[in-house]
Amino acid sequence: MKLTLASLITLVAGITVVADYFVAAPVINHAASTFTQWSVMLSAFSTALGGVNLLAVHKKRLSQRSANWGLSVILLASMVAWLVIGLSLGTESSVYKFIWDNVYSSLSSTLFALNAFFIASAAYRSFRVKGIDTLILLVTACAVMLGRTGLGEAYRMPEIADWLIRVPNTAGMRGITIGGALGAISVSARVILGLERGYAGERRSGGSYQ
Amino acid sequence: MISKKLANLDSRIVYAVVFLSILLPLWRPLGLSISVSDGTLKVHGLLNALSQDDTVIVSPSFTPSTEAEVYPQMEAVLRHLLSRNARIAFACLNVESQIYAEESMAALAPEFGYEYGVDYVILPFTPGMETAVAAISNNFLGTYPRDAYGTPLTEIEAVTGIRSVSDFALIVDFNTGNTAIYYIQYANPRGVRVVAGASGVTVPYLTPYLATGQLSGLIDGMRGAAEYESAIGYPGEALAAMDAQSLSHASILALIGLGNGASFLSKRGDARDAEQKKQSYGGELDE
Amino acid sequence: MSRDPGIWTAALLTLVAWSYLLKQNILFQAVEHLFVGISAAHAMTVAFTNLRDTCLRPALSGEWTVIVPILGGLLLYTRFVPKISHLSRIPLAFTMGTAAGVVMTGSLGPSFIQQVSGTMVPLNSPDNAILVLGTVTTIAYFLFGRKSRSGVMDCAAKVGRYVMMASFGAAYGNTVMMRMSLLIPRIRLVFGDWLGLLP
Amino acid sequence: MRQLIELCALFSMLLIAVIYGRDYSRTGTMPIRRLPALDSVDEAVGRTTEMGRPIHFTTGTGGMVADTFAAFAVLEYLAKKTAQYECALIVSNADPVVHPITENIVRAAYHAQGKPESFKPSNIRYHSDSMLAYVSGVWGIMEREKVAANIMMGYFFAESLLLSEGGVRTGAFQIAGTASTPQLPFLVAACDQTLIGEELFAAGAYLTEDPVRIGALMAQDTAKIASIGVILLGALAATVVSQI
Repeated sequence: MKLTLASLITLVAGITVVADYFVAAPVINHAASTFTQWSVMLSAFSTALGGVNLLAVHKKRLSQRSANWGLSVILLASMVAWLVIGLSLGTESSVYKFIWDNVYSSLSSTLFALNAFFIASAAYRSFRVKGIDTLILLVTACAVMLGRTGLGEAYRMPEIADWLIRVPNTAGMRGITIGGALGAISVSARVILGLERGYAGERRSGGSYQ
Repeated sequence: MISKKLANLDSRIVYAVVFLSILLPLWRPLGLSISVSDGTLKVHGLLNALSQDDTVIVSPSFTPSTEAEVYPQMEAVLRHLLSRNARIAFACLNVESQIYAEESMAALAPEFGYEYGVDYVILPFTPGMETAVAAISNNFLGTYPRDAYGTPLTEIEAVTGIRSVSDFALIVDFNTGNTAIYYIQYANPRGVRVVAGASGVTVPYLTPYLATGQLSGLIDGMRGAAEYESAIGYPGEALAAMDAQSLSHASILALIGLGNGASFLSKRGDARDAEQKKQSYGGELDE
Repeated sequence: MSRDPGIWTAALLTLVAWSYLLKQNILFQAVEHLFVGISAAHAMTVAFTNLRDTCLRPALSGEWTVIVPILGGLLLYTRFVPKISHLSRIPLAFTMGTAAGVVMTGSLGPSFIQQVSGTMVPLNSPDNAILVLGTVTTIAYFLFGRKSRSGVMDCAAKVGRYVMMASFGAAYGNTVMMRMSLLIPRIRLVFGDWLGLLP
Repeated sequence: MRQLIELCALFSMLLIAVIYGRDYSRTGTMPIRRLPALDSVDEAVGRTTEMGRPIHFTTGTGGMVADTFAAFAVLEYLAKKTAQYECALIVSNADPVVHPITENIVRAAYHAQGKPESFKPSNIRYHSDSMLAYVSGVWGIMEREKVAANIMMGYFFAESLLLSEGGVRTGAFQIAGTASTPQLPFLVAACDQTLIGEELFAAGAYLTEDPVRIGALMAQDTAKIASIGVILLGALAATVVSQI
């Protein structure tokens, strides 16, 4: 009983949103926009749920004195302190702002910037000519890199790089997008029709697992 | 043996090479020259053609994660706009837009004697991205009854005579997403030219519009910012960083070359490896 | 050397983050946990404010429809109560349904129809011809049936794979500059703003 | 009018899917060609079991999008395999909505294999919805728990390279899959195996051999052949028009 209720809800919610695209009836348009709004609100509830989850996991680790429990102390302390500051002083307060700018934002940008190192090490490792595939990958990547800096100016590299981005890159990405869209349509149709119900923790009827 | 070691170089050496290739030119600039691309030249040309009575929409639609690339573009373009005495209206499509508008003008306004309200105005944040751009294009005054600080727009000298979006001379959008495309779709058909400054990731999606002329100019990433700085003859942060860019790219290219050379040599000495290479996996990267 | 406590904090944290490149270490792990803690708390603060503004206030001012998402949101928390934990599936089923609906219609228009129609360009230049053939062969690469991918289609799929590799290479090369652009300000922060070594 | 055509196309896809699905149920001959990247999922499970180390799975920061739905099918398969081979499975989440769903999937899979006692809810972890906090959390797991294989399927943003290079540093065998075109180049470069675009959507059908999914995949094939035809005809027509 409880299983069918869940799949019925999925069906109704999904069909309404899809119908909104095809039909211009005010009732459906209104229902669809209400539904999407509701799911935004539900995700706000889930965000808090995620936090509760984190609290539970680390509290358990602490009480069991499992390996690295000291790290859990740091996490819990920073989380609780930050919640108290955020909820009592507000996100506009100077303490919140100082930590936000110098700790949070600073760490974010630095971690994000690690991509600069990783893009180099991944290129070093994988751009080795082993066949036609990797040869093409290597040649186009190097051509574009040359074109994007002051290095290849003399050999019209900037123009070649622009062309590579504009033509072959567009073609490849477009083909992938079209295929991906078909896959997306197909999987979401299955979700709406209740044929892809692994998410609800149910056993599907059709599947055959060995 | 050396070739084998080179072929399996520790990642940390790669990191160190990249790090130094950026640090050294920042410390001791090389002063490599760069050419100015067509897209940047077009933006520069359009701005040069502005007259004193023209009002321009500047839209800082980028986010902190790409600030490093796009903010220098905006700084250079604003410097040019201010030197042309153009009036500016900042449109804010992101939560952060207003901060960028305030920050940049705080730095530039004193130098050029610009005054808030008289020479420029910051319009309030309008959520909704695409719908926001559509609203601005369809009904400018209706969308913005007041500026970001609550003053009625009718009382602001910088936008006197502006009735609709077509009264603006130009829209300059600095973006990391689709906002320039929205301006192209909604504002451009109303007869106002759109130019964009974009992050390197977004540029491939914008170049098709440059080809069709719907986009009148395009500044591409940090290199674009450097080009603009050199075009207006005011070397700034981006131009100073170009040496680091060029050198870091060169170091990656050199590493790739080295890696290939080394693996070629070590493979040639190792017949068994060559045999393994032949076992190609049907559809996979030829490992 | 800087005297600004903000710059000191930022610079020291940057150094800790870079230390991860050398080796995973306890300092980095401590910072990692601090970071996760702060960001989780921030997300919760924002979520609380959001819920207050979009759910509670409207509910108190008589907008009864928001009772539904509020009830649904509360049902999510039944997962902590073993006996009634199955009730948490109801809001999940709803979110899944709306998300699937949005995905389906979103993929149909912009990602499928518009991309297909955007590829129907006149074959009057080499660029256009490459664009059309490149797109078509890439689509052929994604044929999964034993029957549908045979003969001509198989050849097309092989070409499509090369097109994709060219496209990946070009996109990779194009992003290097952006990634480097993000590192430059961090190096400026540590060696310039903090240590005062850069011009 | 356009909507009507789209609707008809959708229904015909549905019909084709049903026909193919029934056909497979009746004959039992697998209509899908071999996909080596997906065979490597079994390889990953085998490898981690042998080494006695855990396998790590994540769907990225994309949230509730199609790629994530497709990834759920892979997770379902993976959880059954790990339950069967008694190999630890750690799931990292960045999206608070995706988190409970992955937990349900893994729990159900362990139950289905008759091993509910082996399921550890604490192995399904939510880190943060901030991308970089999530990334640093995953790095921590990879290093501390000595993850031997890392499977990343779903929708990724800039975390793709951060996560996959983190995996390279710990020597994990890595399989990725996404339809996020901007991130594909990095995953192809950094991972051992990558499911490109629609291959991720084929994963469910291929791994589980579920007739519904196989039927749907064959319907996608039909739609692709049709789009190839339409594009070529359209381009030819446009050429003719432009010449007049």
